[in-house]
Amino acid sequence: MKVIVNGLEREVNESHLDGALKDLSLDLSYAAIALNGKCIPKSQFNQTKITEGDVLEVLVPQAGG
Amino acid sequence: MKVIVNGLEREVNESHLDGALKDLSLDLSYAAIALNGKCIPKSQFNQTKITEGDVLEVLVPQAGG
Amino acid sequence: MKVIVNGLEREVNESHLDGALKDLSLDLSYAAIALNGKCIPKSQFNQTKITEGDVLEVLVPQAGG
Amino acid sequence: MKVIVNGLEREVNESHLDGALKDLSLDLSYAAIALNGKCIPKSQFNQTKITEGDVLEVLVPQAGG
Amino acid sequence: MMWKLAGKTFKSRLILGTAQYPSPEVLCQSIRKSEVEVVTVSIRRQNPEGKAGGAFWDLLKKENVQFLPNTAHCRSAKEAVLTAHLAREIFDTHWIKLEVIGDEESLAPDPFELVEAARILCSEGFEVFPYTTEDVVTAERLVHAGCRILMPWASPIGSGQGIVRPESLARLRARFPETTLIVDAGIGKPSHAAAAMEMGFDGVLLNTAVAMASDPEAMACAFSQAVKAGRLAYKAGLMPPRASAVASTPFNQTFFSESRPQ
Amino acid sequence: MMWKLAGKTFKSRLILGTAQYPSPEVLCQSIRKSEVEVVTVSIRRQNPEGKAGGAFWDLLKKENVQFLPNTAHCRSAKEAVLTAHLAREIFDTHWIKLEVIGDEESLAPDPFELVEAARILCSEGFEVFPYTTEDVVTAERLVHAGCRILMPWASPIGSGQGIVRPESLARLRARFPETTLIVDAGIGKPSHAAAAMEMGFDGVLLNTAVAMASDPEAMACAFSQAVKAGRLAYKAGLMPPRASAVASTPFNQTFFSESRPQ
Amino acid sequence: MMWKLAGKTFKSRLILGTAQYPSPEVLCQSIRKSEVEVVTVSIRRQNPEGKAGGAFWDLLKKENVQFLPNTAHCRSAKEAVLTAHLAREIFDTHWIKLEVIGDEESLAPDPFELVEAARILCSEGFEVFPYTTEDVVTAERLVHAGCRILMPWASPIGSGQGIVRPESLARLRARFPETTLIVDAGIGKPSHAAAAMEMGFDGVLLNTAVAMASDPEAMACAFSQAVKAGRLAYKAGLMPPRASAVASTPFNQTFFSESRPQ
Amino acid sequence: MMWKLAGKTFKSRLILGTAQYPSPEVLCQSIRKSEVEVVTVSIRRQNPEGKAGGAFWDLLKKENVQFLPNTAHCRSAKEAVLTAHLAREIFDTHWIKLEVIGDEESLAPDPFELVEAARILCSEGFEVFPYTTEDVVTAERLVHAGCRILMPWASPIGSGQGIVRPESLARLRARFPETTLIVDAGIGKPSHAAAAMEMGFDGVLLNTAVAMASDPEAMACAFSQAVKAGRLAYKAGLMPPRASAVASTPFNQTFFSESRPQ
Repeated sequence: MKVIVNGLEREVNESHLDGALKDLSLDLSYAAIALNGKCIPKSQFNQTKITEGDVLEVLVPQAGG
Repeated sequence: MKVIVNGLEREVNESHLDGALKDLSLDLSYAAIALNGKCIPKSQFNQTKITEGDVLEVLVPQAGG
Repeated sequence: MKVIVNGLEREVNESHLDGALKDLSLDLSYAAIALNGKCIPKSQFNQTKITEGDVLEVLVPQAGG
Repeated sequence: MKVIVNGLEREVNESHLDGALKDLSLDLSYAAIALNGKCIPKSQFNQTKITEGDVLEVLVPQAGG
Repeated sequence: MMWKLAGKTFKSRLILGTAQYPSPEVLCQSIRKSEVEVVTVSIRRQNPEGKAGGAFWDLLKKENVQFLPNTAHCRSAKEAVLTAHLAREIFDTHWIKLEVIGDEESLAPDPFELVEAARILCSEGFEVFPYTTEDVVTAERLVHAGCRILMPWASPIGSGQGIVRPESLARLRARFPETTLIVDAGIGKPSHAAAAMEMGFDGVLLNTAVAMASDPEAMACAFSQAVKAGRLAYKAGLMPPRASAVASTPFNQTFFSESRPQ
Repeated sequence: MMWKLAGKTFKSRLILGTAQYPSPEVLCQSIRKSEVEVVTVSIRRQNPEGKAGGAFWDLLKKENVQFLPNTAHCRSAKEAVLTAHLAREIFDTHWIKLEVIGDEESLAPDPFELVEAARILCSEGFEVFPYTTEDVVTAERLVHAGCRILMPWASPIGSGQGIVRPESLARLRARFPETTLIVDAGIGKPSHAAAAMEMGFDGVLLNTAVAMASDPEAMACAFSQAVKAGRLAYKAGLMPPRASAVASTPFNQTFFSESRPQ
Repeated sequence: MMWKLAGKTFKSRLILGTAQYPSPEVLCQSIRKSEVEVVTVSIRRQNPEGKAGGAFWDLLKKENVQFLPNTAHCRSAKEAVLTAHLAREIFDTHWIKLEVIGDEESLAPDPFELVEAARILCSEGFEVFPYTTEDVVTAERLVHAGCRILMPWASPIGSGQGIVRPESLARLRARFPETTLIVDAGIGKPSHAAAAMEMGFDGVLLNTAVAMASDPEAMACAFSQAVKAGRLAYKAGLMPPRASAVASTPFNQTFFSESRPQ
Repeated sequence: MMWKLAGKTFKSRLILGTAQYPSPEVLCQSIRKSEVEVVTVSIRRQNPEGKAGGAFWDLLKKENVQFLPNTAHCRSAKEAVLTAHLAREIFDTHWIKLEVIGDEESLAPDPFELVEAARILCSEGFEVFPYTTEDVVTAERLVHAGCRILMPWASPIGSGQGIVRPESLARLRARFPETTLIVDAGIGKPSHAAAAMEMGFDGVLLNTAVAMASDPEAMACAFSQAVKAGRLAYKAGLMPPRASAVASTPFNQTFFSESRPQ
């Protein structure tokens, strides 16, 4: 199904977040995930369902003032 | 019955505001009345009921910055 | 003889200042004259001698702050 | 004879500065001397004459901003 | 040249407070002499002996000026809204100088309660003159709530310190070109009032600086002139300040110019 | 109310410079409209074609104002004294605005040459208006040299920065109560002029701020009004600024006063 | 001498931003040389090619400093709260520098959304470091919402103008003696940082002034020293400024004292 | 990194006055702790009982610092020259801090007598450290008289007001790049000292701000650190202040950037 990852449309065919992320082969060592505007702690990746059109944000550290 | 007028306890035996004000013999030429924290326009004096313990405020003009 | 008038070399053959100024056909209505760094009042034009190489300044009004 | 030392009249009977200073039994270790408004270097104490009414200033170190 | 303020037109851009004058007579004289057309007033409890407004009000009414009642000393939207309703009754005007104080020491406005009160009063048809800080965000919310007018402070009420943050007031002017901006609070001298007008502010409101002057009437005239001067200068196009000196008298033809490099 | 300046009396305390105007007509209009009675002028070499003062002078003479010639661009007492003599011939006045510039970049006065020139010119009967800094020692020497007038700068000539050191100018006013003090140089806005008058200065001299305005005539009037307002405020007794806020509207009787501690 | 900040103790009262450095190496050098122990960071979307934090993060982690993630560019409580949650995941800390911008031009905080976000985040156990103005009412609401720390601005972010309103910051310090106060935004020079500490502020947060210096490492050390100097001066009891001059060298015994009145 | 001052080299750019300390012990501690290498001293008449310098001098000599005697309270070139001669005898140095006071109230220098005294003392081989104003013309004359060093004031002696006219001091620095410039008088806080160094001044001289601190020793160290910080910042290239805000955290990749225009 189609989901938006960091503003780009991507194809994933996984029902849950953990699978989807692996599918997207993202390096999650220092990342945090938001699904449809809600932060999903790592511990809940496997219980979090993914549906068509979901909006995924993958955030990483950055310099800041 | 007892009502509070400008912070002072006063005795009035009128059921409505217009009577009560006359009873209190106040000069209302430039005054405005608040009953229990609500401003009562002159037009509604006669329909506004007065009950025991009501709080009446009689306001007049004052210099201001 | 040669004299410097407002920084420019001019030819005059008059021995005194009043003659020289006429010779130079200057409009002196609002002017003041300095000869060799000294202000010469109008009244002394006729007694003031002119010699070769003298430096004459002719000043007039100007806007000022 | 009478001399003024630091604003006070003192009696000395010496013709030269070195003698006068000893006479006044002053501790000159860190001092500088002015005679009649002129600074006298130590080396010239013995050649400097003293006369009646001379003004002597004896200055020493002081804290300063 | 006339000033369109909340749908009415006035000649004078000076609004005068009516508090702290030595007497009602001096107050009225000050108003007349300075040709002020709008004055601020307040409300208070009637004295026990039941007399109406006192000498103050009897005299002031005769000056036929526009009244701008205030909600001085209110510290919540609730108190301010009630005071506004009562003031509308007393002064028969929907104009209200909305003051909601958030800090007793500096008499700074409370942005949160102020915006809430403005929202309510604007919705009830009041013409709200909100006393506010120079904070742009608060200003935006007041305009969003329906205010056509903003009254940022120059410095704390009654302090007479003048405009302590010209650049902030200038930013407000630039950011709200369509809004009527009046400097209120802290003006202590006519030069402060002139400075506000030179920045393009539409008017100035002050009280203490006239009331506490040795000669309030004369001071009121001085302020009136200064406001006119500032407005005139604003329209006449002020020269921009320059970092360094620029001679005004032309140099070229001075007689000793040769002897020295230009 | 009249201003006694160097033995003459004037209504206006604004002295206007005549340089840098778009045209002599605009200059004369500005003088007339602002009711200025004293203007500064300068001298320059006659143009080679021998024409006298040019349009400028023909028009300006008709305004029958008091002329105050300056010694602009002079950098020594010698140059300034000669210029003063020539100016007295041309303008038939013993008034002289004594400028001796010590620094081309800031056009700051040269205290040393200025005092020397003042000494000479005062001894020759000139009424010397010395353009000086706010330095008290220099001021004392100028007064000692015979000056009845001092003209400290507000900020560099033509910079329009206004009064950058109010406390220094205030100290000069306090230290020379008998001397006529005029702020000259650096005034850029009417509010600056009003501020100088509020400090007790006797007058204000400016040129660039009017000449370089988009509408010089209107700006001249604005300055004239601001000078009047400042003077009026000075006489009317300004309120002293206060460190913190003081409410103007009385608090005692507001109806919610019980609910809150006084 | 140690600084108790949000339950932890630190030697340095300087908090350094990590943005805009010429390179991650220069950033890390600056941190090490200045002995800074707390740095601010931010979060962004992962680059498409899926690389984690980039060189920046790999190097910065090794400095074992306390991270203070910010919610830069958020303009609503909602955005700020989500960003805080994500930052807590990434940096494994409940510290959050809460920024809610209300005005793009001045990057001024939005008091309304800021207080709302602070309320939520404090209730969720975050240690909130709110970037705020010097407005006392907003400060009170932030403390009321649970903030133990306030971070008022000295002047606009990245402007380097220093403390433009010392009296307002001084009032904040006086009004919130129990609250940790850190000046954040607008510090451009070590003297600005020292001035903040002299006023009794607990710490200083800056980024641009070090990152944009020609030599960031040296500048970081200069700021570190200045913060120490300012703190030391605050503890050592600064002399109060005096209106007029007071000679330091004693006068009594100078030898020419007779000739002149004391 | 070392400071070449009048032919000698020093580590510290802080010069400390020795007056008004609670005791000579505290003075010496302050010197030692702050690693100051140059101190100012003065001369006075010997007490009648003929004792030399008193405890002050016995202790101070042991600190083996360079002495810079002053001519405090002198009001003419004549008095200053005599004092310099006597000081050279006492302190065995040709260094002299030349002070010629022209105004008792502000303790402002007398430019006229100062330049005269400088001319004489320079001709006699003294290393003259002239206490002067920020007036460029006076500075030029002092340099012309032979001074390699200038010591402009920040504000009146002992007032602790700091640098009231930064732009004037900055102009002096720009105009005399080859001259050693030391800010002397009016420094009240370490941030003032840091600010002077950030402007490129070579050193700072102060007395009251340390002597009158509750803990002079600690305050001396604070000043020493601030001077170092200011110098380091000057060398490290300060960021220029900017008129408006500039975000430090990069905006591009924040996750909500789509939803809002860049």
